[in-house]
Amino acid sequence: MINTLLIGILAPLVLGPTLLLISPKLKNKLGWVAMLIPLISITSIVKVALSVYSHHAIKATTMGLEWIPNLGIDFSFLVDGVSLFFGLVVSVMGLLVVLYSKYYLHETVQDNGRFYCYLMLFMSAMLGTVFANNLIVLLVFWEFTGITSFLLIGFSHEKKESRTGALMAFVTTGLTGLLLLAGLILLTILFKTSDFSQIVSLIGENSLTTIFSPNQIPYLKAAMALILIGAFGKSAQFPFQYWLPNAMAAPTPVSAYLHSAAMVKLGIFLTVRMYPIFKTLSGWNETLLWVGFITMAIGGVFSFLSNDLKGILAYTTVSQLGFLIGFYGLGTLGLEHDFFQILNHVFYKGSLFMVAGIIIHSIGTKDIRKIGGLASVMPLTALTATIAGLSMAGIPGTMGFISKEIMVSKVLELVNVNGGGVYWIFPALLFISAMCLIATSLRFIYHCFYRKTQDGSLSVHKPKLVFQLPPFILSLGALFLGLFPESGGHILNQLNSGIHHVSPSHLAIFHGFNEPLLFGMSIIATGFILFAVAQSVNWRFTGIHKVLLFETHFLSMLNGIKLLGKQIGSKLNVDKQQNYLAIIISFFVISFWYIGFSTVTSNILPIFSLEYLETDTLHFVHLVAGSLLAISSICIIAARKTISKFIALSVTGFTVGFYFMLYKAPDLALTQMLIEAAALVLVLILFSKMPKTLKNQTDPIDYTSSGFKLIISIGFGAMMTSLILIATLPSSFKHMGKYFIDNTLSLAKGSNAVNTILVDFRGFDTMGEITVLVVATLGILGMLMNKKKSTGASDD
Amino acid sequence: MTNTKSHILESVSRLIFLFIIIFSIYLFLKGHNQPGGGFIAGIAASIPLFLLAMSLGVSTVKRVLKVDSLTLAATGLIFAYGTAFVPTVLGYPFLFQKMIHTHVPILGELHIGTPVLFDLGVFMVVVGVSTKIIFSFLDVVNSKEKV
Amino acid sequence: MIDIYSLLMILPILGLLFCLIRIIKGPSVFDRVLSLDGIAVCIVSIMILLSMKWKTQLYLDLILIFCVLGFFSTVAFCYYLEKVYVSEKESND
Amino acid sequence: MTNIELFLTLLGLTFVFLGSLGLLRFPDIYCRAHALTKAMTFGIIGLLLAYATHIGWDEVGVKIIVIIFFQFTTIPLSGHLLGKIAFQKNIQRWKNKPIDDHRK
Repeated sequence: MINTLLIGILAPLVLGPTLLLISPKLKNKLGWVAMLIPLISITSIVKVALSVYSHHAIKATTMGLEWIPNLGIDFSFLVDGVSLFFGLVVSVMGLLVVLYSKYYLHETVQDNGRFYCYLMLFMSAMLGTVFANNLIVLLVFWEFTGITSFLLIGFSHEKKESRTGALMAFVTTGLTGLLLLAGLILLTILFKTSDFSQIVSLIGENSLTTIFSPNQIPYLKAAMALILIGAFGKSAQFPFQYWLPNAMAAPTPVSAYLHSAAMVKLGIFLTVRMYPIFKTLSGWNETLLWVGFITMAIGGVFSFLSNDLKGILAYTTVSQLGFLIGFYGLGTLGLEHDFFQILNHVFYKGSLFMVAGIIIHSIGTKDIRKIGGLASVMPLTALTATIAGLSMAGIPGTMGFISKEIMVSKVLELVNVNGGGVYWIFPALLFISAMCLIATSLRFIYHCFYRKTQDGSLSVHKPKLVFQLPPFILSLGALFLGLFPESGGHILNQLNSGIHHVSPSHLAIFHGFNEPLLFGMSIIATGFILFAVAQSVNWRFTGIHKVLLFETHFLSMLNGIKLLGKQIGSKLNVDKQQNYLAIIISFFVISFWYIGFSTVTSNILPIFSLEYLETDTLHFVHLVAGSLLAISSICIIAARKTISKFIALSVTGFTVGFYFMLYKAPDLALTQMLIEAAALVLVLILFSKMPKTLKNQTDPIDYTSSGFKLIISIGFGAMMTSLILIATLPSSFKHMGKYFIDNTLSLAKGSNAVNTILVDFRGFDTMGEITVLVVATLGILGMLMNKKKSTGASDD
Repeated sequence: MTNTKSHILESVSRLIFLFIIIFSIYLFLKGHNQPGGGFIAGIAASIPLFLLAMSLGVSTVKRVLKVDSLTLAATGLIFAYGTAFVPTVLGYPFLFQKMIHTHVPILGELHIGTPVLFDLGVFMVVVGVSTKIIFSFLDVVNSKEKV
Repeated sequence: MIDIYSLLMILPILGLLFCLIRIIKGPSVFDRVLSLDGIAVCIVSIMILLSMKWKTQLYLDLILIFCVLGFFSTVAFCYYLEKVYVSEKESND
Repeated sequence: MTNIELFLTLLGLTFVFLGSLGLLRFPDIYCRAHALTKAMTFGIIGLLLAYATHIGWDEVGVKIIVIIFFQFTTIPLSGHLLGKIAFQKNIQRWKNKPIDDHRK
């Protein structure tokens, strides 16, 4: 079964780029070919679902391949109600979006091959995240969605705001993704396994406090917090909700897919996934409740205030996501019909985005105040918009009403369970956001379609019928499930029966006269009144004040970091090359002595005892060589002319080569001597060209002042000597050489251990080294090439 | 400043060029058992090239070398990567060194192995790299008047 | 500890000493280059004595490379001096 | 330590020593060049021959011949090169006449 699932998940990943290759050939027919890929995924997911589905319940099965065995990470996937639901939503929506974008991106857009490729990559990333069982695999795909969403949002990269939108989305989701990684790793450490299903089976029914000792609970809380931040970042919850409206710069099919059905749902998916683990941990429900309901309120109010067509939809999405996260906050009262809520949002938000796309496609402007009277031009879209709009508003007869109904009853239940008090805030927030939602959806329907055209200048061309089909299908789904909820509810309950262990209550349009119905009706009434009031004042007050928008703070933070970088940079870079060398060496010296004294003093001391130096094998020639070395290195400093310095330098080279011979290391001596000669040649050639006096540029600190050089050189010398002495300490390190010398003959069949190491044991390093050598030469040639070109112009 | 060329230097460098190259190949071949090896032989081979370049000028050495030294380095890389990846194709682990003990008619018992190929790659890379760098610097130095 | 070879080593060591003195005193740069070659030869002679003492052939290649490199660095220095050297007399007039 | 070996090593070493002594004592660059390079070559060749007899000709003979060949060609050449360039850069030759006690 694993390979059908793998096909489903990885088919878009593999076939996506091929679309890129074949796009120039079949110009606008690429859409049809692109539609095949989501079909493959759908069929494979359905096949896997059927294989897993037995006697009315989805049996959670894991399947996987070996990936990194010694870290215990394997490429394993979990197929259960949650992943199947999300997988199907993602792939079906993918199919509809590809069909829709086939007409949206008419053939003038030459790089629609690129668009489809990114879309497919995104789809495979989503499927991978949704089905992932291993936490690390989950994160890998999670970040992959981040990257592909960056590519998709910034698709029309010539426009400035799409670039900033893409950047903002990427930075936010990326950073929160990092926190998520930290959380997941913490979880893996605590549970000593990175396999999700094992963790769940480990916990079983008992609460976390019983499994873990009290001092581990804070770590669990930290892991929970980090994972939640990751989820909130992805689903644009309260502190991070600024990136979603800015991501509207993406082409509309992308926002229809990413920002209604797929990417923003990842946060919710993660909450559902982590629910069995953290549900008994205190603080889980409260955070979800608070963050969810606050986001809902903010989203509702902001959507009421904004004018841009897609902006309105973006803020309604933010509020709806808050609604869903908040609903999970009520988890203690049993997870019922959560999939019903999510499906509701997918249907109406997807169709609304596509409707907006059609409007923009045919008129060209986004500002709602300029649009009007489109009903006559595109009646089908007008109908779709009304149904979807009403479902968003939650008017009876649509799916939205039922999900609101469930939410209201749950919130009221929560209130009297916890005995009022602070808990009254949640119904209040729900009331405000629902009211604003109703007003905005009515405005959206009325302004765009049924009022007379505002300014006649806009040329309206009639969209093709097939173009209006996908949103119509979605809104039909919303209407159908709204009128006959029980049929859909039955299937959905099987999906989530695996995890939630709660027998869901009966879904129906009408639950009889009770408090939730009254509350719902009052919301709808106030919504209509708000709409009428706003209509009378002709929506002049709209427009959100700059300080409320979080994105302004985000952008100013980014610029702040850039400025900081400039200042630090200007301090550090110096003009004279020697100073760079001085900085590097002084860094080594300082860091060595700091580390040396703080940690290693204990076993540094035997160096100075010197008793372990084998003095018996010392021959007086060693002393001669040592003194020669000392004298010639003093000559290097003492000599005035550079040429004499070189001569003294090569004398030291010869003596060091001699030293290696004294200690019976012919290979080393050979290498030392040859490198010495080659380096000498290079330096002499260069120096014969070097201008006599280097122009001394001004620098913040004059690194080459003799005092400074003195200190660094003494420090460096002392560092080197102590390093060597530490290395030759008999006790300090286990000698690795013994291993090589012992079996150089047996394994590598060569008695010269030095060479066998180079070529055989550590062949991989040598391969790396020679590649570095060649790359370095290319670098040098590069410098020389443009030096030759530039000397013609400026003879510096 | 008379740019007198020392004829003795030219003739001597021409003479010992061959001997040092032979010596470096000798160093290369015995590398596995006695001191030597690809890297050392590489530089030992590039020393006479430098000598020729300094005495007879870079153009003559380029003529002697016939092939551009960077391509030499590139072939060296191919050799090294070849010996690394070919075993994986044949089913052995990555970088697997095979020893062959054959009896060659003239030379008698021959113990040759894939490390020699790898070493040859290293040898070529080192020669190619050092000569390329030194020659390009020599070109820059000789081509322009004093800065 | 003193056997014939270590006794004989005194001579090249003295030679080394003289070359060192010449490097320090050496009026012109050429003397220094010359003494560099001298040092190389003295070191080679010590090496030969040592490998005689240890009775190994291991260091023969090293001796050869030392000679070649001694010569090579002298050639490199001459190449450099030919291009750059300005004797004090010319420089101060 | 057969005495032929001893004789050769002593010969070689004295020449190496004399070469460096010449380097120290001679007045100008040209004499020093001659002293050093010529004497040292002969010294090294003597030493190498002694080494060959010590280790045994059959084992090490060929290599020694090659090394001697190299020594023979390269070391005097460095002397020549230096002399030539010193002359080019017209380093002053040693002017004053040799000391002659009788003449005075």
